[in-house]
Order: sequence, then structure tokens, then C-alpha cells
Amino acid sequence: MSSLVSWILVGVGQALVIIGIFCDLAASIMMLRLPNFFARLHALTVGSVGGAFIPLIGAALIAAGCDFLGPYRWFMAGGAVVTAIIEYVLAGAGTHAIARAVYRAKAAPLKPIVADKLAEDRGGEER
Amino acid sequence: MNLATWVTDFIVFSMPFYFAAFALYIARAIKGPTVPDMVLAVDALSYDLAAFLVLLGILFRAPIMIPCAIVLVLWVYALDIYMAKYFEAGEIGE
Amino acid sequence: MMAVDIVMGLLAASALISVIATVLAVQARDLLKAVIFSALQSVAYTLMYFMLMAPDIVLVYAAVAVGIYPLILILLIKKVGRYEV
Amino acid sequence: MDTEFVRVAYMIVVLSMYVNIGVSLYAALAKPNLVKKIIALTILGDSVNTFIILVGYRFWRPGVFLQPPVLTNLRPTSEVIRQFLEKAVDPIPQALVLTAIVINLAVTVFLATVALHMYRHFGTVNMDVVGRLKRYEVRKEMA
Repeated sequence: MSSLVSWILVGVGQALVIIGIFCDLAASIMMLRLPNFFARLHALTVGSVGGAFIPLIGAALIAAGCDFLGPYRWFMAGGAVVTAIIEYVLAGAGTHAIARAVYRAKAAPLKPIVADKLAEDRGGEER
Repeated sequence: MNLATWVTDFIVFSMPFYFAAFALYIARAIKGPTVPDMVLAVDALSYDLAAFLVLLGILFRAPIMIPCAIVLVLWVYALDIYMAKYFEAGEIGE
Repeated sequence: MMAVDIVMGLLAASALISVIATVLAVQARDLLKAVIFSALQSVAYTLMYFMLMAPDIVLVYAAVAVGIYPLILILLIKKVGRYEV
Repeated sequence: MDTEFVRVAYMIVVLSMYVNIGVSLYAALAKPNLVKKIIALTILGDSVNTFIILVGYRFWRPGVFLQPPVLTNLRPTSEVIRQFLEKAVDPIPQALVLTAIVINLAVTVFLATVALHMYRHFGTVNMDVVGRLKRYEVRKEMA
């Protein structure tokens, strides 16, 4: 692999990692500042897709571009891509599962609320 | 400029931001008022830790340490599902 | 060389996090919160094992301590009651 | 390479493991609830395993990247193996701890089963109440 291609791969990967760092900081501040559980679900989604999926793809590109890692860098790039895909599928599934369970079991308070469309669809009961 | 020093310096300078994010997640995990908040914080912490472990593997020049991130992501999802089943239905096998 | 400072600093930080999580897990009244604090301590130990260059231990420990201990303990808590009297 | 910082950080790690072992041992002995005792026992076992891993660790030398003990070379010559021995950590404590973690898992499952049977027999898992009930049952059988 020529040197220019390595530099291009590393540069694109570093741009993706910087995007991931920004999303990560935003998600952590949201996780600390948002008022209740159902608003913090948004923070988990930002932190898992923007903060973990995008920098994992970036890390895969960096690992593919680094010549000093030896021939095992292709193993590392493939492992990072597999981790990214698994994380992209499982984070959304886990978030939906725990949100549904907590809403049905009334395990978290729903205090600062604007509208509850799900309760209206089910017959207009108030919580 | 050498490629190895460039990549190493980039990863070293990106570390304090990750540390700040981890500290805020741990603060939420410690003071969360209900149990689902703590589960959420531990989830987000582990997903970001997986990305951080891959970058750390590049920093250490150890490509053989990549499957740790896959295993961590998979089993934290399992923790999420257990808590959901506890709150919703009761037994896990039903 | 900066790598040694980074490694030892991360080790010390994750060790302190594990101490905080252990103390909170011991003194929690709600057993479910104790299980979540135990999982937080397991995540800190996972980072420590990664720092100590033991990838095989991480492969086993992440599955056992983040995945299977909470499964057993949550099943048990569902049977015997949630709050410690 | 800052030697003083490295020494202080290593001492922090060792003292944290001592504190973890002490706190979890106190919980396993003094807390009355059986589930809390099981949680404390898992933390105790993990802390002891971390101590054993810490024995096999080496400090970083300048100019050498420390490696996990995996030889990633298909045709190793003696020179390659000598460089690997300079870089890798000790694999024997890791092999020991790998067994200890799985045995801890088996023991924890067994203890959970025992706690469940105790709950079905006595109706509680608080060990103070269980002791009182046991004395009461023994006295009733003796009479």
C-alpha cells in the first residue's frame, strides 16, 4: 500500500473519530442534565450511535491505514467493523426493550410531560 | 512527519475528552434516582468504552486485543434485556 | 515516552472507580441497585484487565461478570424480594 | 518517563485492591441478607483474581511497546522469540485466573440455588431470622 493511500485513510478515520468525540461529550452532558428517564433515552441513542458506531468505523479506517501494525492490521480493521455493526443493531434493540418495559411497569416517574400519545391511543387514561 | 507519531499523538490528545465523558456517565450512574437511569448510564458507558478500547489497541500496537470490544458490547446488551424482563413480565423464561 | 504514564494513570483511575462502586454496592438498601453497582465495578475491572495486557481474561470476565452474574442475581431477587430489611 | 508518578499510581492500584477485599469481606461476614452476601463474595473473588494478574505484569521500558502474550508470527526464528520475550507479560497467572473465574461462576450458581431453597423452606433470606427459626424448630423437635 502506497503512503498516500495510508495518509488518506488515516485522515478520514480521524475526522470520524472527532465527530464521535463531539457526540460523546454531548451525550454525556445530556445524560446529566435532562430531566427524566424518557428524555435520557435520547442521550443513550446519541451516545451509542454517534458516540460509538462512528468512531468504531473511524478506528477501522485508521487501523487499515497504519503500516506499522504489521499484517494483522486487517484483522483489527475487520474486528472493528464487526463491533460497529453489532453495536449498531443491539443498542437500538436494547433501548426499545427497556423503554417499553419501564413505560408499562411504571418504574420511572413521568413528571415533566408535554404530551402522552401512547396513553391517548390506548383509551385516554391518565397516569 | 512520520505516520506512527502522528497517529499516536492524535489518540493521546483525544483521550481527555473520553475521560470527561466517562466521568459524567459515572456521575449519572452513581446518583441516578431510579434503577432504569443507572442501567442506562452503565449501558452508555460500556458502549463508549468499547470504542475507546479499539483506539487503545491501536495505541498499544496490539491488534490481537480487538475481540474484547465485541464481547463487552454483546453482554452489556444482555444486561439490558434482563432488566427489561424484570420490570415487565416477571420470570425470564416465560 | 508517554505510554507508561497513560497506562498507570488509567489503572489508578479505574481502581478508584471500582472502590467507589464496591462501597456503594455494599451499603445499598435496594438489592437491584447493588447489582447495577456490581456491574459498574465489573466494567472498571474489565478496563483494568485490558490495561494489564490480558485479552483472554477480558474475553471470559466480560461474559461472566457483566452477563451471567446479573442474570443469576436478578432471577434470585425476583424470587426472594427486592428490598433488604 | 516519570518514575515517581508510576510508583504512586502502582501504590494506588494495590491499596485499592486491599480496600476492595476488606469492604467485601466485611459485607460477606456482617450483612444479614443472603443475596448481599453473594454479591460481596463475587466482588471478593474478582479482587483476588486482579491481584494474581498484577503479579505477572511488567513495567514499560523506554522504546519498547508491551505486548499481550500471543506470538503473532507464523515462522518464528530464535531472534523473533527473543524479542517476544523482551516485550510480552507473563502468561502463567492469566492461565490460572482463567480457571478461577469459571469456578467462581459455578460456586455462585450453587450458592444461588441454596439461597432459593432456604427461602422456600423458611420464607425469608435474612440470616438473623433464619437462625431464630432454626432454634425454634430444633426446640420443638426435642420436646
